[in-house]
Amino acid sequence: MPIDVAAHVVANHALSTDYNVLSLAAPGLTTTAAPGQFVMIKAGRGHDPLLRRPFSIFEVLRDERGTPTGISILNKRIGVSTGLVYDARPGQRVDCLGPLGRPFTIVEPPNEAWMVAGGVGLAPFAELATALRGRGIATVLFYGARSGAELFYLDFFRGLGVELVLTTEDGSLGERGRIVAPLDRRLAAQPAESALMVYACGPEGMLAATARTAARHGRRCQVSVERLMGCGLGGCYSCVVPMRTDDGRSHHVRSCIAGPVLAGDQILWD
Amino acid sequence: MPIDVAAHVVANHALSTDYNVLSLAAPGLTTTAAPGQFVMIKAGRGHDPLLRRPFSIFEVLRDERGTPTGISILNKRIGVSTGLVYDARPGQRVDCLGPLGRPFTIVEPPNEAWMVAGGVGLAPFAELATALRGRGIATVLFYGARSGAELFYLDFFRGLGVELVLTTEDGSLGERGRIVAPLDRRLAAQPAESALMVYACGPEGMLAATARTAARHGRRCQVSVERLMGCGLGGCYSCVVPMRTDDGRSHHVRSCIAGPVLAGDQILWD
Amino acid sequence: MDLSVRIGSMTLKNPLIAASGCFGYGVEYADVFDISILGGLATKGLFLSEREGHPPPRIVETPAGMLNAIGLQGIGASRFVEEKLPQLRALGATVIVNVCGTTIAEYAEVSRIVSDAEGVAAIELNISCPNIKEGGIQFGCSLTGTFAVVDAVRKVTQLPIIPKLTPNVTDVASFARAAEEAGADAVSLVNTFLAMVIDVETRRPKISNIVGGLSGPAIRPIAVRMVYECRQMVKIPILGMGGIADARDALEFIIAGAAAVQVGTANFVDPFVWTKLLDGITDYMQRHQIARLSDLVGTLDTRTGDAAGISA
Amino acid sequence: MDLSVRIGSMTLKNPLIAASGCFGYGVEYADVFDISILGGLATKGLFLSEREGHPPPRIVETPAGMLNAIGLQGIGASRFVEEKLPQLRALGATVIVNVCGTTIAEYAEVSRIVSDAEGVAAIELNISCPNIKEGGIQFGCSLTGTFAVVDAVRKVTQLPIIPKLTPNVTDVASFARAAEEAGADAVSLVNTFLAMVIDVETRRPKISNIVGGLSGPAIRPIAVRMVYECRQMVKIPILGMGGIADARDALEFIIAGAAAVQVGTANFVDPFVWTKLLDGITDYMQRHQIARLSDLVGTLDTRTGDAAGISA
Ligand SMILES: Cc1cc2nc3c(=O)[nH]c(=O)nc-3n(C[C@H](O)[C@H](O)[C@H](O)COP(=O)(O)OP(=O)(O)OC[C@H]3O[C@@H](n4cnc5c(N)ncnc54)[C@H](O)[C@@H]3O)c2cc1C
Ligand SMILES: Cc1cc2nc3c(=O)[nH]c(=O)nc-3n(C[C@H](O)[C@H](O)[C@H](O)COP(=O)(O)OP(=O)(O)OC[C@H]3O[C@@H](n4cnc5c(N)ncnc54)[C@H](O)[C@@H]3O)c2cc1C
Ligand SMILES: Cc1cc2nc3c(=O)[nH]c(=O)nc-3n(C[C@H](O)[C@H](O)[C@H](O)COP(=O)(O)O)c2cc1C
Ligand SMILES: Cc1cc2nc3c(=O)[nH]c(=O)nc-3n(C[C@H](O)[C@H](O)[C@H](O)COP(=O)(O)O)c2cc1C
Ligand code: FES
Ligand code: FES
Repeated sequence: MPIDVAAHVVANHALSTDYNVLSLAAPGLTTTAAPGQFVMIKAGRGHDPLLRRPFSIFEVLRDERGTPTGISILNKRIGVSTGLVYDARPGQRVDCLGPLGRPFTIVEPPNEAWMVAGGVGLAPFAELATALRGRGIATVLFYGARSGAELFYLDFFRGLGVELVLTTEDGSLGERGRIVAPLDRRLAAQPAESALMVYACGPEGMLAATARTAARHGRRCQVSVERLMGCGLGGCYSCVVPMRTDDGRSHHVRSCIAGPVLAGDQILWD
Repeated sequence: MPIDVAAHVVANHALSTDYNVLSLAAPGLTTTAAPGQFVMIKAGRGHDPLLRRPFSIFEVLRDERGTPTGISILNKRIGVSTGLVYDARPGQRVDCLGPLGRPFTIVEPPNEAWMVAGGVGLAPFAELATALRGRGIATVLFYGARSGAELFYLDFFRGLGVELVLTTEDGSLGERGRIVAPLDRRLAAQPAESALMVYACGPEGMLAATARTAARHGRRCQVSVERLMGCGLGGCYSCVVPMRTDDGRSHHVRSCIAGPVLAGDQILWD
Repeated sequence: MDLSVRIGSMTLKNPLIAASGCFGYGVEYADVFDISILGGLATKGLFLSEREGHPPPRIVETPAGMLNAIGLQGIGASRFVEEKLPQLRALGATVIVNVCGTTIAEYAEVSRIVSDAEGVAAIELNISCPNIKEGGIQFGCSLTGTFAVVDAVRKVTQLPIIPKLTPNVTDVASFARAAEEAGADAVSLVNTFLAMVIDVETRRPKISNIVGGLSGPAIRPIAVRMVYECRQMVKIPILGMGGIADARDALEFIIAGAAAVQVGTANFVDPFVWTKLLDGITDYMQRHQIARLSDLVGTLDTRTGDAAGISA
Repeated sequence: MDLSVRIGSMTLKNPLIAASGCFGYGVEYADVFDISILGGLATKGLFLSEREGHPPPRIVETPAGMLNAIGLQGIGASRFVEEKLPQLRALGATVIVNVCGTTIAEYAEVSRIVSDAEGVAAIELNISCPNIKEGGIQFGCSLTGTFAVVDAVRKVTQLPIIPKLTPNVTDVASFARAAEEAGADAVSLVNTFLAMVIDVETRRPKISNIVGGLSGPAIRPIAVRMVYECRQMVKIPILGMGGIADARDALEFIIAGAAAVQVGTANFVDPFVWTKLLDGITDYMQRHQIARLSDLVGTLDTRTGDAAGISA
């Protein structure tokens, strides 16, 4: 049961010239939010920009008593609305519709959980890691970015006891190259009898590679896909992902209500 | 030679639930500004609202050395853009094009100057009064509003040595009724040989009444008209006012470049 | 206060209809708000068989609007009747089925199937989808084609028939007239404006179908003008739409001549827009002492002169 | 880098033209910026005699657009030639005269007068003004009328003739074709979309003329589509316009098939937009290693498939 909250900006922390974390006071919104769910945000007034934009719930904010007071989003500026989110001032109003979509399915011990993040794809993993570690699950974060300056919140994950495997395209931090390489090696080294779930979020290409790699090693993989979304509620059919049906046909699935978290091995990656 | 300045809000003083004074840092803009001129302002980003809106230059802001640093505008919230101006936050960017239009023609002693303002029509008179008093001209401000709570900057004008004649529609301050009534009486009482210029700014109806009254008493009257303006530079022909030509025909004059200050007795008031 | 709207044998409790393709099959919104508060809802366009629609990207945002080329992905008439209609009935929705066809025979067949089913209030004939070659636009852009489709469907159903007109024509009112002469109970307008957006960096269209349909506030002033033109031309009710985002917008269409209004794109921006629209219209009627909404329809005052002074 | 554009005998130093009715007579902007940096400027529409135009209000803002019904207020052809043209020559402007008429004879006569004058580079035939009954729209909405006007003007002038097309038709490309067959050197499109805005409190139109022409970013996606359609239909150059506000928008039109672009409403919002457009286009050509702007015209890549993945 999503609600629409006229949230107010409580803080805006710039992480880089492209990335920021926007904290929003949105009481009520987060009472049912689960890791992997998203919100539809309207940062500007007027009709330009017109549509809301989807953002993963990065952190659930809580007061000293632990009651949820709002959310934060990890934003990467790539255009109009992410630009507005980057420039948002404390006190400013940001309409926030959610929580929306199918969350990650959280495994139980003795499963291990491997999270694979590319760039801003880190967003859903802060809450997921918290949930996983809360269940005492051994958790690894494979996290790749363009450079070390764009690898964020590392101490947060370390603090949770999450093992970090980092890659950067320029080699400035961790291994040089793409994140799928160390994932592949580690999957190969993993004993077959161990139980394991792969979670992935990031650019389309990285998701495809991760899903294929996991499948090749016979591992289950949940991917959170990114599609242009007009409504976030199943109304417009803009967000479809081609998926394999049980009878082997291809079917356009609405990623806003069937996803954003989908089974990696059922997506027909082009 | 108008310029376009990406001005920043330095202060926003709310005067009432409808009125505010917005101070803008706009170096360069005001070097040539004269009383009665206006600026075209774009308060929002994006294409909605699309067009700029015209605002009189209320005050020329100066640093301690007296060099102009920007302007303030007296804003009355009646719609989208005046709403944005009312809600503007310090630091926010407001595009500011100007100075534009024909200013008031300032009389010389022994002329007296009578300024007639209705509501937000007060805006151009702060700078005009300063200029007039600087020349030692006896100046009266006839100022009408809905109620006493909407009569602003009275001390400012008193401080300049401007005589105030006030009216309110609810009688809460000054004489009850419209401002043209006391103007009419005072014009009737004024010795015929005295030299006098009437300046008026406010709602269309008040301007028409003032112009007619001044004419009936044989007094010159400069009115600052308010028209919907698309460009403020003579490009769109949206802002026209029907005026009498020398050969007695009616002609649509562009009030943004021929005005906003026009000769009251040449306008064809409908 | 009476907000009801009569369209042929169908009565809507209020003039607010969720526009086709912008509200899924309706059931998607059941856990967002109580959809029985709507005057009605138009389903996603339905052909005889299932369709997968166009590959993504299917939408792109434009200034105060959006472009879409979904390609009428849908489950087809029979599955709709079996899977969705019962739920919609249970939810208390007034269902208007948006009927598509690639041939006149298909329009008639789909119409027959939904007419036989229980719980369908009216048929909206989509002869105006700009996004697929066989989207009926060939009927929607020809007067004889429009007449022929309505005439054929008229023979197979007792339900109110509401052809949905395309704005991509020189004289939309003549199409409304053709529909009326063929026995339509009302007309819906406007569908989307054929448009395109180019990614200048890649020099490719922004949506896979190259061209798409423009909707949203951007088109509202054109749509209002078209409703006004049709109002002069036909007697049957007009379901007006195109960019309605708030009560003022809806009232514009009603004053221009729309008996009811549909809202599409605005439902994407704010799925809770419906109560705001309802409250705004009710408040307006109170302020202006209008007892029956029907008394407001087409009451635009076009006497010139007074319109002049802006201070008015 | 070569930004020049050839249109018949006229060469523009760059593709940026101030759109008719949005730049006064050009002289108004002389003390705002150096108007000789423009590729060209189209004057306010000119009839044989002076016109006072419609009473105010003449414009109203709409979402990402504006509605106007100025009513072609203007000083007439002869006064323009005497009073404005000499100044424009002195300012180094490339002048395109926007010619209006209530009869074919008037189009021809106005064209003759401006052709005889010194300093006119081309004639833009306004057969598409939606705002006045006698605004030539009766010619612009009929293929034979379009042909007849161009044909008549062709006989009285050596100047490039550029009919300006209305978007308020089903198939704009067929009008471009008719103009080409009649001997036009280029076509301009689009003029404004017939539209209306209602003040719901007074139930009156927001502008005195009841209906007006919609312009601005709101219409851009429709205009781009129309330019693209015309590009497939005619060989003569297309002057594209409709909602251009920045370099990206202008490039969209050029990639869709426009040899040059006109900018109207955006000049109201920002009279200094011209240098921004010029810089943006130059920067784009550098980044994409395009030496001649003409190499970019109509280079839209419509191969489908790849367009799919949004991450692309
Ligand atoms: C479920 C979900 C969760 C998301 N979570 C986050 C998040 O936590 N943080 C975050 O920063 N972003 C997130 N995104 C992506 C974010 O929604 C887009 O970056 C945003 O919509 C872009 O809007 P804009 O107005 O800034 O860009 P626009 O100005 O609309 O577009 C700029 C350019 O980017 C392209 N573009 C637009 N949207 C996308 C997209 N989704 N993927 C790829 N290219 C696109 C456009 O085609 C255009 O070329 C998420 C997306 C989804 C679907
Ligand atoms: C030369 C000049 C100087 C001005 N100086 C000031 C000033 O110093 N302070 C100030 O507060 N205002 C001033 N105005 C008026 C101001 O420009 C308008 O109030 C403003 O444009 C309204 O914009 P909006 O977006 O808030 O209203 P919109 O949302 O555009 O319109 C709201 C409603 O108000 C009506 N409206 C819009 N503009 C006007 C207008 N000019 N007159 C009457 N009704 C209108 C519209 O038709 C609509 O019904 C001035 C106008 C001019 C021409
Ligand atoms: C994503 C999307 C899908 C649409 N699908 C359909 C459809 O299947 N059938 C139809 O008749 N109209 C369809 N339309 C058109 C809308 O019903 C409506 O006519 C148009 O969007 C204008 O209204 P609006 O501006 O309120 O959205 C669709 C519009 C959008 C935006
Ligand atoms: C206020 C105004 C006046 C116009 N006057 C004319 C005119 O006299 N002749 C003409 O051919 N087009 C006229 N137009 C149309 C523009 O030249 C242009 O075709 C249209 O506005 C679309 O471009 P834009 O969106 O960049 O404004 C006018 C447009 C506006 C907004
Ligand atoms: S975003 Fe609208 S259906 Fe998924
Ligand atoms: S506002 Fe454009 S001509 Fe005056």
